[in-house]
Amino acid sequence: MGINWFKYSSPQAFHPLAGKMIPWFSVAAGLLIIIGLYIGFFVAPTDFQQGDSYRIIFVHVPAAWMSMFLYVIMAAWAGVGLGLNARPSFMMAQAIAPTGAMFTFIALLTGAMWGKPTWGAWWVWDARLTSELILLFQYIGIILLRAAIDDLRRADRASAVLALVGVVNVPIIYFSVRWWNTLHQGASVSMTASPKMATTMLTAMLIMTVGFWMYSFAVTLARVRCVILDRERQPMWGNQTSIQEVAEAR
Amino acid sequence: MQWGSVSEFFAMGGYGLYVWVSFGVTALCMFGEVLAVWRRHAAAVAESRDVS
Amino acid sequence: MLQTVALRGSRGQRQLFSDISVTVKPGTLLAVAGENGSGKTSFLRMLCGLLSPDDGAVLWQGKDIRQLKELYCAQLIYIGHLNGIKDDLTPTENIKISAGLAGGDSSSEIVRKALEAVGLGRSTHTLPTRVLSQGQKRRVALARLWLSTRPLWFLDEPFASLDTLAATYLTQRLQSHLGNGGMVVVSTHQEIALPTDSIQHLRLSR
Amino acid sequence: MSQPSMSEALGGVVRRDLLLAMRHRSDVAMSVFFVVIVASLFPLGVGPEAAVLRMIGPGVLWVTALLACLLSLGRLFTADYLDGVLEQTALIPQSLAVLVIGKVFAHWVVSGLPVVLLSPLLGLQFGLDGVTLGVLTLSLLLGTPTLSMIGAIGAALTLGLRGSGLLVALLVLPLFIPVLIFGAGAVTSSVSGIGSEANLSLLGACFLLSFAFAPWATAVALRIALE
Repeated sequence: MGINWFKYSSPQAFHPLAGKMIPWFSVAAGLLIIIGLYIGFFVAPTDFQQGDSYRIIFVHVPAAWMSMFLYVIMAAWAGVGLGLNARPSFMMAQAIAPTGAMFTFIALLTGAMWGKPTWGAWWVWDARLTSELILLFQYIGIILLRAAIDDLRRADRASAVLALVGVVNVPIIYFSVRWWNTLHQGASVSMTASPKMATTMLTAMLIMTVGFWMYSFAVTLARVRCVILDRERQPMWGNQTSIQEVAEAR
Repeated sequence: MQWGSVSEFFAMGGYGLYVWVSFGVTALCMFGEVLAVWRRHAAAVAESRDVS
Repeated sequence: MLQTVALRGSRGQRQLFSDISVTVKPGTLLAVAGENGSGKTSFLRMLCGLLSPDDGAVLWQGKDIRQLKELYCAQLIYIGHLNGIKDDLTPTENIKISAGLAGGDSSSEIVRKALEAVGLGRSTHTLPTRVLSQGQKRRVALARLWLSTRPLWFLDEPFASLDTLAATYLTQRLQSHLGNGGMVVVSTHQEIALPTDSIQHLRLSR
Repeated sequence: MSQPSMSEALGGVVRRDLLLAMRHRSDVAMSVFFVVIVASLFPLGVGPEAAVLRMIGPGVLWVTALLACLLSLGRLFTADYLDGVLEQTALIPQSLAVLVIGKVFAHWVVSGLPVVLLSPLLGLQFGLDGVTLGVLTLSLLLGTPTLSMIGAIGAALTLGLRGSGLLVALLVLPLFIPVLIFGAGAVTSSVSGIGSEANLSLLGACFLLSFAFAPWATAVALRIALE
C-alpha cells in the first residue's frame, strides 16, 4: 500500500502541463458565463410569480451545485491520497478547498438575496440552506486544520480524513434538518416550492454551471501550480535544478 | 427582449438591489480569487528563482 | 529475521537517510549511531511501523510489516524516548497494566521481580511514578524487558540517564536475550559491552 | 508470540484510564460543575417564566451537555500523547480502533455519564415534567456517547497542535449537529406531548453509525498524529 504510485507522474512534469491547460479552461469559462448571462438576462422571460428577482438563481443554483461537486471531488482526491499515499492527489485536494469555500459563500449570500424578496426573510432554517452553511463550516475547518499543522505530510493526511468524515456528515445534516423542520410545522419553507422552470431558464442555468466548472478547473489548476512551487522550494529532493526548471517552464 | 430601456434593465422590476448585489458579489469573489491565485503564483515563481 | 530494503526516511521536508538495507539475524544486535538529528529515532520508529517509510520496506521473516500489522506488533517491544509510563500510577500499576496489554503474564509476583531486576527497591514500587527521578522512571520503562517473551526489541537510547549499575543490568539482560536467539536494535552513543561478533553497527549520516 | 485477547486489551485500556481518573477526581467534578452552572445561568438570564423555560429547556440542556463534552475532549488523548503511552497503545497487537473504543468509553464514564445522571435534576430547574425528565435522561444516555465518539476524531486530528482547543471545536461542532437536533428534538416533542420515539430511534441510529465509523477514523487520525 505504501508504495508511491505517483512517483513517476512527478509534480515537475505536471506543472507545465497545467500551465498549458489553464488558458483553454479560462477562455471556455469566460465564453460560457457570458452566454449564460445573456440567456439569463435577455432571453429568459420575467417570472410571473417572482418577477425578476428569480434571475438570482442563475448564479445561486450553479454556485450551490459547484460547492457540493467540489466538496465531493476534494474528498475523492483526499481518499485517493490516503489510499495510495500519493502526494499529487493531496495537492489537488488542497487546491480545491478555497474555491469550494468561495462557491459555498456565494451560494449562501445569493440564497439570502433571493430569500428576502421571495420569503420575506434573509435566512430560514431550510434543510438546503442549513446544510450549505455546515458545508461552509467544514470547508473552513479543513482549511484551518491544514494551516495549523506545520508538517506537510501530516497536514495532507489529517485534512484528508476530515474531508472524508465531512462527506458522511453533509447528507445526514440535510435529512436531519428536513426531519426537524417537519417537526416544527410552520417554520418550514421549502425551495422546492418554486414554480416549474421554463426550458430557457434551465438552459441558462446549465450553461452557467458548465461555465463555473471551467472556471473551477482553471483556478484549481493555477492553485495547484502555486502549491507545487511552494512545496518544491523547500529542498525536499535536495534537487535545486528541478526548481529552476519549474520556474523556467512557466 | 423584455427590457424597454436601460434603466428598466437595471431596475429589474423593482428587485434591482437583490439581483445586482448577488451578481456583483459573485463577480467580485471570482475576480478576487483569480487575482489572488495570480499574485500567489507570481510570488512563488519569484521566490523559487531567488532560491536557485 | 528483520530486514530493511532500501529504506528512505524524511522528517518534514528534510531527508534523513536513504537506501538503508540491513539484516538483523537472531542472536544479534544492531547498534544505530549518528549525530543528533541524523534520524536514529525515526529509523527505529520506522522499523516498528509507527512511521511509514518514504520508500523501501521493512520485512519480518520475509514479509512486509505493513501486511503483517498486528501480527508484527506481537513480536516486538519498543521503548522510545518517551518512557510510555503514567506519572500518576505507581511503577507496579504501570508495569502490570502494560504487561496485561501486551498479553503477557502480569501477576504481582512477576511484576515485582521485574522491577527488582532493574534495581528498583520495594519501597519505590508503590509510590506514584511522578516522585521518582529520571533514571528511576527510565528503569520502570525498561522493566518491561524482563517480562517479555517477544523476540524483537527496539530501544531508543536505553542507556540515557541510567547509572552504571542499571546499565550493567541492562547489558546483562540484552546478552541473555541475544543468547536466547532474540534480536535487538539499539540507538546509542555508547559502546555496548557485548561480544563483538554479535554486534552490527549502522551509522546514519546525511 | 504473546498477544492479548480483545477483551484483555479493552479491559486494560479502560482500567488504566479509570484508575487515572480516580487519581484526578477534581477533573471529573469540573465537567459536572460546568454543566450545572451553565444550565443554572440560563434561567437567570432569560427570566423565571415557567412557559419560556419549559420551551428552551431541552435545547439549553442539550447544548450544555454538548459543550461539556467539547471541553473535556482535550483530555482524551493529549496526556497519552505527551508521555508516550499513545505510541505504546498503537503498538498493542490489537486493532487500534478497538482500543479507541475503550478509551472513549472510559472518557465517557468520567465526563458524560455524570452529566446524564445529573440531568433529571437540571431538568427540574426548567420545569420539565416526569415523563420528559425520563426522555431527557434517555436521550442524553444515547447521545453523549455518540458525541464522545465523534469528538474523538477531532481530538485525534488536532493532537499536539497549537491552539488545538479552539480548532477542535471548529472541526467537531458541525459534526455534532444531527445529534443535537435529534436529542433536543426528542425532549421537545415530549414537552409538547407528541411521542418522542422517532427522535430517540434516530438518535440510536446516530449512535450506531458513529460506533461503526468514528473509532476507525480516529485510529487513522491517531496514526497520522504519531508519525
